[in-house]
Amino acid sequence: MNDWQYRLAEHRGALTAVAVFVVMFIIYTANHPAGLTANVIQTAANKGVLLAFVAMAQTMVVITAGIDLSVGMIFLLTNCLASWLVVGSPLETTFGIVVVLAVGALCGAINGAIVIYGRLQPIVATIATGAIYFGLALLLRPFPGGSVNEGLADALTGRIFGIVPASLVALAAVVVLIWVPFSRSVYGRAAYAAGSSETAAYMSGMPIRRGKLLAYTLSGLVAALGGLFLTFFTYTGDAAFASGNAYTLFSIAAVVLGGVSLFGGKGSAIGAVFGALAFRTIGDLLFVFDLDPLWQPLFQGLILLAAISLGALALFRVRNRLEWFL
Amino acid sequence: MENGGPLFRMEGISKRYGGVRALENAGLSVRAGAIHAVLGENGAGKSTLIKIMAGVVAADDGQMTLGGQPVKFASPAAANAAGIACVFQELSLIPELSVADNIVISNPPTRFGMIDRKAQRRLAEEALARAGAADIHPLALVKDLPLSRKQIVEIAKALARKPRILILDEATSALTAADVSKVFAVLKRLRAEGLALVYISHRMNEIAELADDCTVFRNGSKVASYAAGSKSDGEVIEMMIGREYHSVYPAKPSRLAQTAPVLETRNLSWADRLHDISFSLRSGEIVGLGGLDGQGQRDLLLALFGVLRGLRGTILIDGSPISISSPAQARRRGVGMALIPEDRKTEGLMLPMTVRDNLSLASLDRLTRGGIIDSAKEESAVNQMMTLLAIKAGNIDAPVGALSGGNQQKVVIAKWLMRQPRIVLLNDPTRGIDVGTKQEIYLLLRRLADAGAAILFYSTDYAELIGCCDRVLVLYDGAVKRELVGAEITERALIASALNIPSAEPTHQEPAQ
Amino acid sequence: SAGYADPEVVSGPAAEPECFAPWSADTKFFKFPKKDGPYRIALANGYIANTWRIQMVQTAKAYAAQPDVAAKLKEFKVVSTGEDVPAQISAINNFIDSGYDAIVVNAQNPTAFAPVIKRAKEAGVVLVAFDNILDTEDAINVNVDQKGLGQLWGDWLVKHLPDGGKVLEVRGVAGTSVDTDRHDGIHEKLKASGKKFEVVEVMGKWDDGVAQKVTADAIATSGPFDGVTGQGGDTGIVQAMIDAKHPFVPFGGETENGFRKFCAAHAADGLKCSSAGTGPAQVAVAIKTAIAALEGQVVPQSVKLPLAIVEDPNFKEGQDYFQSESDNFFVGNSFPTCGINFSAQEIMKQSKENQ
Amino acid sequence: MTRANGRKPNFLRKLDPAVVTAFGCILLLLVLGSFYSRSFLSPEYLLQQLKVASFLGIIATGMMLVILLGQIDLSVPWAVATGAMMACAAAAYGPVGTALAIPFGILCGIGIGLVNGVGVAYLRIPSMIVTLATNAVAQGVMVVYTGGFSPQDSATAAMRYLSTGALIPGIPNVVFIWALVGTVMVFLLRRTGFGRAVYGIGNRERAAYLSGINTRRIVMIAFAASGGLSAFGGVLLAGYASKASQSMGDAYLLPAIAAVVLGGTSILGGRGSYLGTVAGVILITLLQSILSVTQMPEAGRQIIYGVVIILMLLLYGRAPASR
Ligand SMILES: Nc1ncnc2c1ncn2[C@@H]1O[C@H](COP(=O)(O)OP(=O)(O)OP(=O)(O)O)[C@@H](O)[C@H]1O
Ligand SMILES: Nc1ncnc2c1ncn2[C@@H]1O[C@H](COP(=O)(O)OP(=O)(O)OP(=O)(O)O)[C@@H](O)[C@H]1O
Ligand SMILES: [Mg+2]
Ligand SMILES: [Mg+2]
Repeated sequence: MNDWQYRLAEHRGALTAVAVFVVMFIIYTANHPAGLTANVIQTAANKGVLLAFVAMAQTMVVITAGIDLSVGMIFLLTNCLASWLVVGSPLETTFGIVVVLAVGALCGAINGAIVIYGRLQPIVATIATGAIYFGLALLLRPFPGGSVNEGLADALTGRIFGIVPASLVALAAVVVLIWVPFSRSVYGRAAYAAGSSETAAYMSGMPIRRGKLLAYTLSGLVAALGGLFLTFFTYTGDAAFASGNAYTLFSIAAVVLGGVSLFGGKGSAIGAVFGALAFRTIGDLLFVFDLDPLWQPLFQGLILLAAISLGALALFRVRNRLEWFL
Repeated sequence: MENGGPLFRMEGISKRYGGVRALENAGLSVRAGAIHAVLGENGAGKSTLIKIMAGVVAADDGQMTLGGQPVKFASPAAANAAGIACVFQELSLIPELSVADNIVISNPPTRFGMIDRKAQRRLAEEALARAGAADIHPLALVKDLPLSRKQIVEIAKALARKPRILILDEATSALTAADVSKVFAVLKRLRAEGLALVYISHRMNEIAELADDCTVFRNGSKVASYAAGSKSDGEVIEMMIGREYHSVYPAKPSRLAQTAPVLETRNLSWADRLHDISFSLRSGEIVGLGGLDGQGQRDLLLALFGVLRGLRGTILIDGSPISISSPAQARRRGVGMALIPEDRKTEGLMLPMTVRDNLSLASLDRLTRGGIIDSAKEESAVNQMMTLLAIKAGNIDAPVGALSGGNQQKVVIAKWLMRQPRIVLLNDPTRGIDVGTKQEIYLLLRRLADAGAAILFYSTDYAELIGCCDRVLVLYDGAVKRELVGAEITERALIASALNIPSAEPTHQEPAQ
Repeated sequence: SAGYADPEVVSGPAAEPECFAPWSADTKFFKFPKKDGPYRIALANGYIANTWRIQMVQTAKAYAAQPDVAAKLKEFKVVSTGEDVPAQISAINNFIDSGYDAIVVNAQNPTAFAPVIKRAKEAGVVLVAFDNILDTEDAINVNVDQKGLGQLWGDWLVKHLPDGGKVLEVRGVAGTSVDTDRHDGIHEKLKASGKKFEVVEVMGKWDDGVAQKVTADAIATSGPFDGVTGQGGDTGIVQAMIDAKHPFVPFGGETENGFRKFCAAHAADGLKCSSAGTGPAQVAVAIKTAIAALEGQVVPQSVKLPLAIVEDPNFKEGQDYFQSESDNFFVGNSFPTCGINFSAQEIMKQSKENQ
Repeated sequence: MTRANGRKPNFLRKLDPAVVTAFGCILLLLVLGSFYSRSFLSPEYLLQQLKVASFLGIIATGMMLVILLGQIDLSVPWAVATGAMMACAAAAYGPVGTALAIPFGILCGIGIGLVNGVGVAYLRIPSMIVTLATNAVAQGVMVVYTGGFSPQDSATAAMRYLSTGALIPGIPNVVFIWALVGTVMVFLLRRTGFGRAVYGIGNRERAAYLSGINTRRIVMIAFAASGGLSAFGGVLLAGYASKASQSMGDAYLLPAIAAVVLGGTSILGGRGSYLGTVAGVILITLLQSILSVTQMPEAGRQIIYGVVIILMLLLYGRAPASR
């Protein structure tokens, strides 16, 4: 094998996610009554970007072989907080954004600290912190309301040069400014290594605790970016339990569709972003196929089942049955 | 560099694991420019000692000095920083990362806070070249490499740290002679460059070739330190095991009964790894698989055991063709196959489960009636096996992970013997096992054969093949290149055929078809 | 599809004043520019997986299929987007982009739709919200008086507990405006009575199972109670009372068929009920309003739906409740003033024939 | 040699400190609760909690089986609802339907579990995502079914009897059912080859496979059992509420996971005892109940719920230190 084959193999998961997304999106726009217009893309982008942020947050934890079942609640909590703080003059708005992001990062760091220093299993630890974050969100917004700096919100959910959805640009910026430096840093590598084999990473003298803590913290930060965008998109804060849970579960689906291994150590946030966009497109397909409303949830479920089963095709290439077991 | 005085010294080191005393007032002193061999039975405390040295484990008691200064390592990273690099017995590679990532892992080159991939690649290539493994692609994922290659990468990784003290804990256990000699060349060069090396191995010939100083451990304490060559192998072994020691290998039967083959393969091929393998295996004989590591020996064992898909050719049991598509089928009545797998920690045992649970796992079908375990039957079967193989465990309900490596390996073997298999496949079963235990295993194999079992035995250790086997099939590139019988099995013949070069000694025997 | 002017704000009364009743005296009236039919109308539903919503979607389909309504419709499309608000917003955006004339929405969140309301307005699309309505003056709301409902139940308890007493209040889903409004309504009336009421609150999530469990807990730890009010999951609440052998007491609750069956059966034992609410059929009123608006008729910005109220001792089998139908079925599907009158059987029959 | 140890009764030898602490926490909760109201210690309240806990207990039993394998089952919500709805629906088909209602409901759950099992064991898809997808599919099927067929959704007399009846006065039948399910589970885990295989696979599936265990079949059976038990929980819940409804399973997913883990079962598989799960179930049920009757805003309840779980886990649920 030469270099590019290794590189291709490294990114196979993400590339598959891109391909799945592109195919679905083409089917969607080809059948959309309005066709491929800037509006249609903007609508899809705004919806997709929210899940993309949450999925990116989930990815950071998943690569450490963890799972964050509180990510949807951090998303809600920061949304509720933003609906109080991200208003007013540019200075106040900026301050609000900083506080919201800091709170998100803090939530992530708390998860990380409990998992790393408390040595609790991530899945239960985050079920519990999820309840706490939801409680806080509910304190902030006992019922939906609040407001946001609408100028900023419109700018970030609108279009640049009338064509490019601003939210996509923001997403790309976050990938470039947060994900790429993280994944290429020593700590990012420690997070990957800890996910792949924690003992080996420890014996190799890697800074696994700091790497994992950073991963959890950045995960909270990115979830908060999602919460911020939710506020921009809806102009309000809403502590909706069901919606927080839905985002958590969707983020897991997106991460898997994006080729990130739930066993840790493998995959990238870029794959997860496309996984999220693909997952969202499943929902969009409802528009273009004239389905009986009662059949829609079943249709969505079946497409999801089919999409994840695609991964099983690789099974037929396995010649050594031991490879089934990791 | 301090001349004469020890570079690193540890004294009065004690370490307990719960009730288990791993080290008691142990010590070691290593000097620059020398290779220090540490010997001892399984569980003697060698690994624990070097783990303390490398900052992986904290000692309960004792002092360490480096270049005369007292030191304490809070973590492997701290030991690294002090110039101590370690190749651990349980590999410390990250499976999902590439070879290059792994090699520079503890101190990657960075630019603007991000890892500089070009520089990393360069460093990795250098380190691989130094370890004599320039053929390993730096972008390959570690998990895709065979164990022997992983060990080399592990060595390259240690080298890339430019250590002052390099520790190798059974670092060559999975390597074949060819690889070992490459590694030895590297180690000798490092010694010449003034490094201090600590070398742990159960292979006496390696120690004879490399060591300048030796220290023997038994039961967690130092028994003796001496200059290499000042004691005979016999003396050393007696120090290690604390009793008298006789020839390692049991006598082979002079003449094998020509019974019908129990297992036969015809033109067995798989993917591009196995090519037209045909051989037969009779009851009562021990047939070795030789050759360089990675020439398809493991694949052959797995193929016979029903693990590989898409197998071509025929497998015959007692003369009739049979299809085996899972270990469950391989072990069933009428076939009676058993496989002692390569890696006991991931393929042979459930470390946290008890000795009892592990031992009965392969025989659950026989120990249950209507799905319910017959406890009395289980307990007697388990105790019988513990006695038969002299497994040292506090209690049959102790977790198997708390046994020493050698005893763990015995558990893996015992678990299959419980089924009284007719065909036993062994995948390098003595790797990292001390001489005493090895000897017990050799005896056991011969006893099994005498009792009518047919044994197919892969080993990376030529001496073992020579000592134990009635016949040896030498594999090269997935095909049987040569069959050596009886007196033909010599180190020279093995190496020559392993390298697929025409043997210096002509044989009358046709190579296996 | 763009190019429509804003609705003209006119003075009342509305086209069918009986049906399109204004929310309050200062409610504005809209007159949209008349548009030629037949129309393309979409229903943007959120969550679907409960009986209320399923029944609602079935009713919407049934209404759209009625001959006189069908004649006015070129297309009627329903999409359910789940619990996720942004997905519902995007659905509405997509309907706007696809040129639908009117969009009927059961909003997952009353305040989150400001941007999309703006877009609908710009595109000249008529937006009608019902059930969970929108916090805006720019869309038409078909409104249930949630607080009024709470007041009704509060009054009922005050009337039946002349000396005050201990009341169990089983609330809905925390953080929703419906829950808050109903809760406020109840407490307003209890407080206004001047009598001494002690209220034990638990969250029943409008779900029979949850409500039953928390009621059982409340009875075991804080009971017995002199009166009960439940926002939903009322069948479960009564079931818990029966299980705990709690005496039957006055009850202000919703319109589930199961609840009404209990009320009818145990009225004599003290289960004096006020059962009120608006069933899923309000979707039909919303569609009717949308069509009226498209036809250029005057409609109020905020339509006040009549509550379907049945109080003890007026529970009649076959009219107020249906002994053989599902407990989960929501009764109160007729809005006679709007000419909308679905009986339980009709909705069920419609759906069976559909298969 | 302490072979004699092997003779000690299993439950004594395997008594896990985590389980003991979990039971300690239960007592502590009750004592704290009794400061709020004396009735927290009343037999009626305790029996009532045991009854409510039984539903979670039965569902958590299936979850534990799956977690012991190192997997997870996120399809609980709609497996519960499907079991309940299908059992009630069956009752519409005459006396035969009524008689077969309970097994039919359970069978539907087993069907969902089988899909999960095939996905996990044979297609090697991570359980977290297969079960998420089957949950969505089950929801879809139930929506179609409810809307299209307007099924009967009231529980049969037998279902009601199982949940609310009391064969022995004072003690609800459902508690006995949980005890029965629990006993079978303990027997299965401790005394059968299946149980050994479950622990073996949970520790290292590769080694179990090479030992000749048909690991895929065991995994599939475990998922089927989990689906079946969820559905059975749903059937009983329908009996408790006298009817089935779509959302009845939502409240059981996270508590089931939390209960199993609070009971000392490792989420990574291969380690845990059923007694622990019993403790975990009771803990979660009590905590939810105490929080629901204390008059505090929902936000406060959520926060306390989360904090208490974290504290309890920190008390005894920590992984061993690495060095
Ligand atoms: N983590 C541990 N927990 C409990 N006991 C341990 C642990 N590590 C080592 N021991 C005990 O310490 C003793 C020494 O172990 P050590 O690994 O140092 O032996 P060793 O000489 O390396 O053996 P081998 O030749 O098999 O590698 C063993 O008997 C073992 O029982
Ligand atoms: N986590 C642990 N808990 C208990 N005992 C342990 C642990 N880790 C190691 N040991 C003990 O340490 C001893 C040796 O451990 P180690 O892992 O070094 O064995 P090993 O070096 O693999 O053995 P071998 O050299 O035979 O391969 C064993 O006796 C084992 O019981
Ligand atoms: Mg060792
Ligand atoms: Mg060792």
